[in-house]
Amino acid sequence: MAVKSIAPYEFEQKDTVDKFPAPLLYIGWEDHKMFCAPFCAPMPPTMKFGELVKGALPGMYGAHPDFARIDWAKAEWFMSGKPFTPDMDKTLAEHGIGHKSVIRFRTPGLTGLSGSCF
Amino acid sequence: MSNVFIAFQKNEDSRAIVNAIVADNPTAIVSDQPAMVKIDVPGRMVIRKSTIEGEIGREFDLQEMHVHLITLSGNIDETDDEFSLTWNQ
Amino acid sequence: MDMKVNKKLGLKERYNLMTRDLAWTPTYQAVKDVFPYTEYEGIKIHDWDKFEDPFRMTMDSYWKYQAEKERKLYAIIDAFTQNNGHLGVTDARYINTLKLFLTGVSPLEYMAHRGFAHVGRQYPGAGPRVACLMQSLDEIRHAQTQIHSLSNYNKHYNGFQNWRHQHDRVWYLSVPKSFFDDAVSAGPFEFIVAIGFAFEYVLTNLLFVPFISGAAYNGDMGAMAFGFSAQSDESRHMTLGLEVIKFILEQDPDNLPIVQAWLDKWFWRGYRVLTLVAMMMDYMLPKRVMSWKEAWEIYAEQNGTALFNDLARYGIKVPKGWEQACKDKDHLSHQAWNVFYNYGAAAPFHTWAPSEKDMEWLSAKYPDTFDKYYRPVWEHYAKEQAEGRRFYNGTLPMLCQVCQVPMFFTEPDDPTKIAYRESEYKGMKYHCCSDCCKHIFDNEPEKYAQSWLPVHQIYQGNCFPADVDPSKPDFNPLAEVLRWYKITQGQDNMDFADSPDKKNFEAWRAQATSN
Amino acid sequence: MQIDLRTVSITPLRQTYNHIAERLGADKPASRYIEGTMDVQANANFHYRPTWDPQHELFDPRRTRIVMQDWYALKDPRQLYYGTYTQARARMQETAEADFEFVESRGLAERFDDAARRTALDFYVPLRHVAWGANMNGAYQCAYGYGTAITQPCLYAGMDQLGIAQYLTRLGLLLGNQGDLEAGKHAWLNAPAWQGLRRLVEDTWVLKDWFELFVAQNVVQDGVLFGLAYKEVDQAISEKAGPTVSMLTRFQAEWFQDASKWVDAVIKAAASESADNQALLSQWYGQWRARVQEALAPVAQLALGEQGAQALERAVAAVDARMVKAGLTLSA
Repeated sequence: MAVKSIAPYEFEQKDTVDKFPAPLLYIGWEDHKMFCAPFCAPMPPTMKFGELVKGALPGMYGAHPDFARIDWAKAEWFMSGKPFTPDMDKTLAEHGIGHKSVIRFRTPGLTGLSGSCF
Repeated sequence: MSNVFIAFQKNEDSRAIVNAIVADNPTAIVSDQPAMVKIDVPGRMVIRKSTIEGEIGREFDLQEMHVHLITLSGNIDETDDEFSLTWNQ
Repeated sequence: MDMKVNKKLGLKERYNLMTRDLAWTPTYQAVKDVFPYTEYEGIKIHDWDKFEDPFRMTMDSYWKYQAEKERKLYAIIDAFTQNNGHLGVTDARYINTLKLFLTGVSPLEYMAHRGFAHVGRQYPGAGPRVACLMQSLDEIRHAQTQIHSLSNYNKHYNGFQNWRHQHDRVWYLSVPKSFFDDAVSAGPFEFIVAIGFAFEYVLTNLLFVPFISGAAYNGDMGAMAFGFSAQSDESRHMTLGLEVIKFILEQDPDNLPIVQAWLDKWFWRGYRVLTLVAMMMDYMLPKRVMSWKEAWEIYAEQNGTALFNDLARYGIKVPKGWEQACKDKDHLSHQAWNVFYNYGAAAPFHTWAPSEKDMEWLSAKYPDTFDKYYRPVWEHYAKEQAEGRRFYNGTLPMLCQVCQVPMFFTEPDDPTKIAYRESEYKGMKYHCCSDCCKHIFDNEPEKYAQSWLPVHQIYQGNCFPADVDPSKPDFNPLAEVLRWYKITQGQDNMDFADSPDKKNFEAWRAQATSN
Repeated sequence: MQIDLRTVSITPLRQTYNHIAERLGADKPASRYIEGTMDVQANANFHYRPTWDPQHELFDPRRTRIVMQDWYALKDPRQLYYGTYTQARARMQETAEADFEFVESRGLAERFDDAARRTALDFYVPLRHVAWGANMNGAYQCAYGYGTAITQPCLYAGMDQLGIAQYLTRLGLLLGNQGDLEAGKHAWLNAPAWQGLRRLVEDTWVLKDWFELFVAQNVVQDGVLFGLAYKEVDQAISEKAGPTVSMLTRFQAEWFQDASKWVDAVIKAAASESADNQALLSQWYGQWRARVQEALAPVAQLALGEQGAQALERAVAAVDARMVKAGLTLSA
């Protein structure tokens, strides 16, 4: 189906990558809804995955008591819902992470405040 | 059978309207809520001009109800003498 | 001449002469040039005269009754203002619901006014035209009575003063704004199914009745007056919505699938907007009339079921998202309030964690879910706050491309798992919060690819004041966004506990009880 | 505990909404008209283009060739917002109701002079369709215009026209019967005298530029027609047969006074904005003035016979004078 309109109805997409300082990355921590929704942030494609984990995530998620307890070696990662194993030394681009990609991570054994997934 | 309902702001006129509805609809269920009163009737509700006039002691145009109405539910039919709400099922 | 034959025209006959008999089919101009917007949606109308007028009100009665309502309403507003009625509300937390109302809802009333003027010009049928124009007139009434009623609150509390500016810019206000923009930018038939039926008939009871009843319960006669007075017009609007949908369905069997698709879409779009109402009812009212769940059961489940049973004779089915919405009723308000608690620094109203007493009520109203899923986070926040670490989320959230709500909604059968849905359009990924929003996106990607998503706009650099230089080392993007929102840090936002509103309210109330 | 809230004396934090204070140049209390009108329309960050007009935004100043720095300069001198609007009209309708009631209860309609009755029915009854056309146009201006200051009174005027159509219908039913409404509609659709006017009304229905439509409808057509119908024709009938028709059309006569105040203010503000606006408005005025005059000539004659032409001249001259005063230039 398509929009029904009286005249041609084609506009530029509002959020093409060229309009941002860097491609947008969405990122969510499973079972930790204290952070009410996944985050959205521009991340350079040249950023190493390890830099994302060590550099960016603490600022985003550090307020949660579980965060300090994460064993990153056990973390499970998903891209668009499918499991993948990141290489901390490779860049986001090398992982195929591009504009508006969504990644999630699960930290087994950590299920939020009193196990409530918050 | 599903209920039709109507709700009014609580005031002197609507007191009379509610009394009239209860008189004309024996199965009416009246529920009082803060500042409003809601009346549910299974299937069909009828509001009669003549009954309201009896309650209120003066001529009453059914369109005056608009001043006090809060909400309603059901298919409407309106004549000079009667206003009804119905579900067809 | 026999004058007596005229005397007893019935209501319907008289009304016909006063409305549709005034119209004629143009011959000097082509009908399609006079009414150019009626065909492109694919709706087939064969006989506009088959439309049943809902309420047969002529302009003279309209002026008479509406003026009476206005006189009463403004008398109450004046009295409320003169008596410092705002100090009589239960607690200053309550006033935050009014801020949400003025910034989120009143601008929609105005959009409804313009939208109904548009369709009230465009329908070739005289009956619906007149009814739509009357509704257009009512809707500007609602916008204005709300602006006027809340004007006195604006004089004494923060968060009302920039409602116009904020409605078009602030992140969560894009939820109601995009909802109405979506409806008005659709064709005239979709508009009336969206607003007249799906929103007015199926959903507005949930907005107005419990909320306004709640206002009364919390001692706010001003809001009660405008709310109930608006609602008295609403019954006319709801009836118009119902009559229009029956009319469209009766005109041609080909209309059914189109209308059903719109119902699926607009039930869901409206339901998503009501997220704000859910949290208002359960978390923002100091005294509550009923829970969101109870209101949902009365006004959506019972009444909606009656309505859809009635429409079943046309082949109409309960909207697609209905079942999920019913499942969500135990979770929606808790999850939503957490969003605002998270981002309380970026909203022009105050947020707070529920008190122990509030939680007792929530636990009693939501016995299956509150203690299990939601109490821990509120207790955690309270503890953090007591230790001087009130939690504020500093990173911007991912938004749904369609409803524009931060992606907090969980899977229908698992309240612990956030739902993610992904689509691709013209080589770009698009994300939605639910099957229904994804479905809406996939049907009309050209439309939703245009969405002005607040978070993306911030990252594009479109949400800073003109005097800002982002290349300067001391550039603080979030502070600049707040400036652009015209939110005064520490005054309009942040936790209620530390707000000037709370302090002022207490001081003013103290003045009333001692010298 | 009884709290007497009236005893509390509070210094307000602010006097009005910020966008209003900016317009007033100071934080001071604002009228309900101002708070309920200024900047009420959204003007930024529309999410989707309308499917019915993809070339424009939902609200878009480019739907007219008139250009304003600030569309809220087009204020309504009557300061009508919904509350004052409905209360003003309620007062007028109360008078009208009393007049209709008086005419009916005293049997004035039955005793009315038959020739005058015929003229009144033949002339006023088809005008209910003209008012219907004006109602369509009021809705158009409100829907596609820019800024609440102008779109709001456009809808009010459109709804007033619906009310006027309904009063004319009642006039027809009171002086005549349902058959006279049918005959009036038949004349409207077929009689040569009405076709110029009907063509004019239908032509205004396809105008795209809402401000040009304002000139065509509210300035010229209303201006000339109401002058003709509720001054000239009314006076002529009164002279012959007494004030019965004047009573039944009092609403229209009062409304015309009221609406003209607003229309003149709008034209004055738009024309004084720029030479381009002034030229365009003058040009539109000239064009529509010619069309309206031509369309109304046979109608004026129908009501007034030989006197019709002069009466029409006077009605046109009155609008000319208003427009000159509002700053327009009349074409030769």
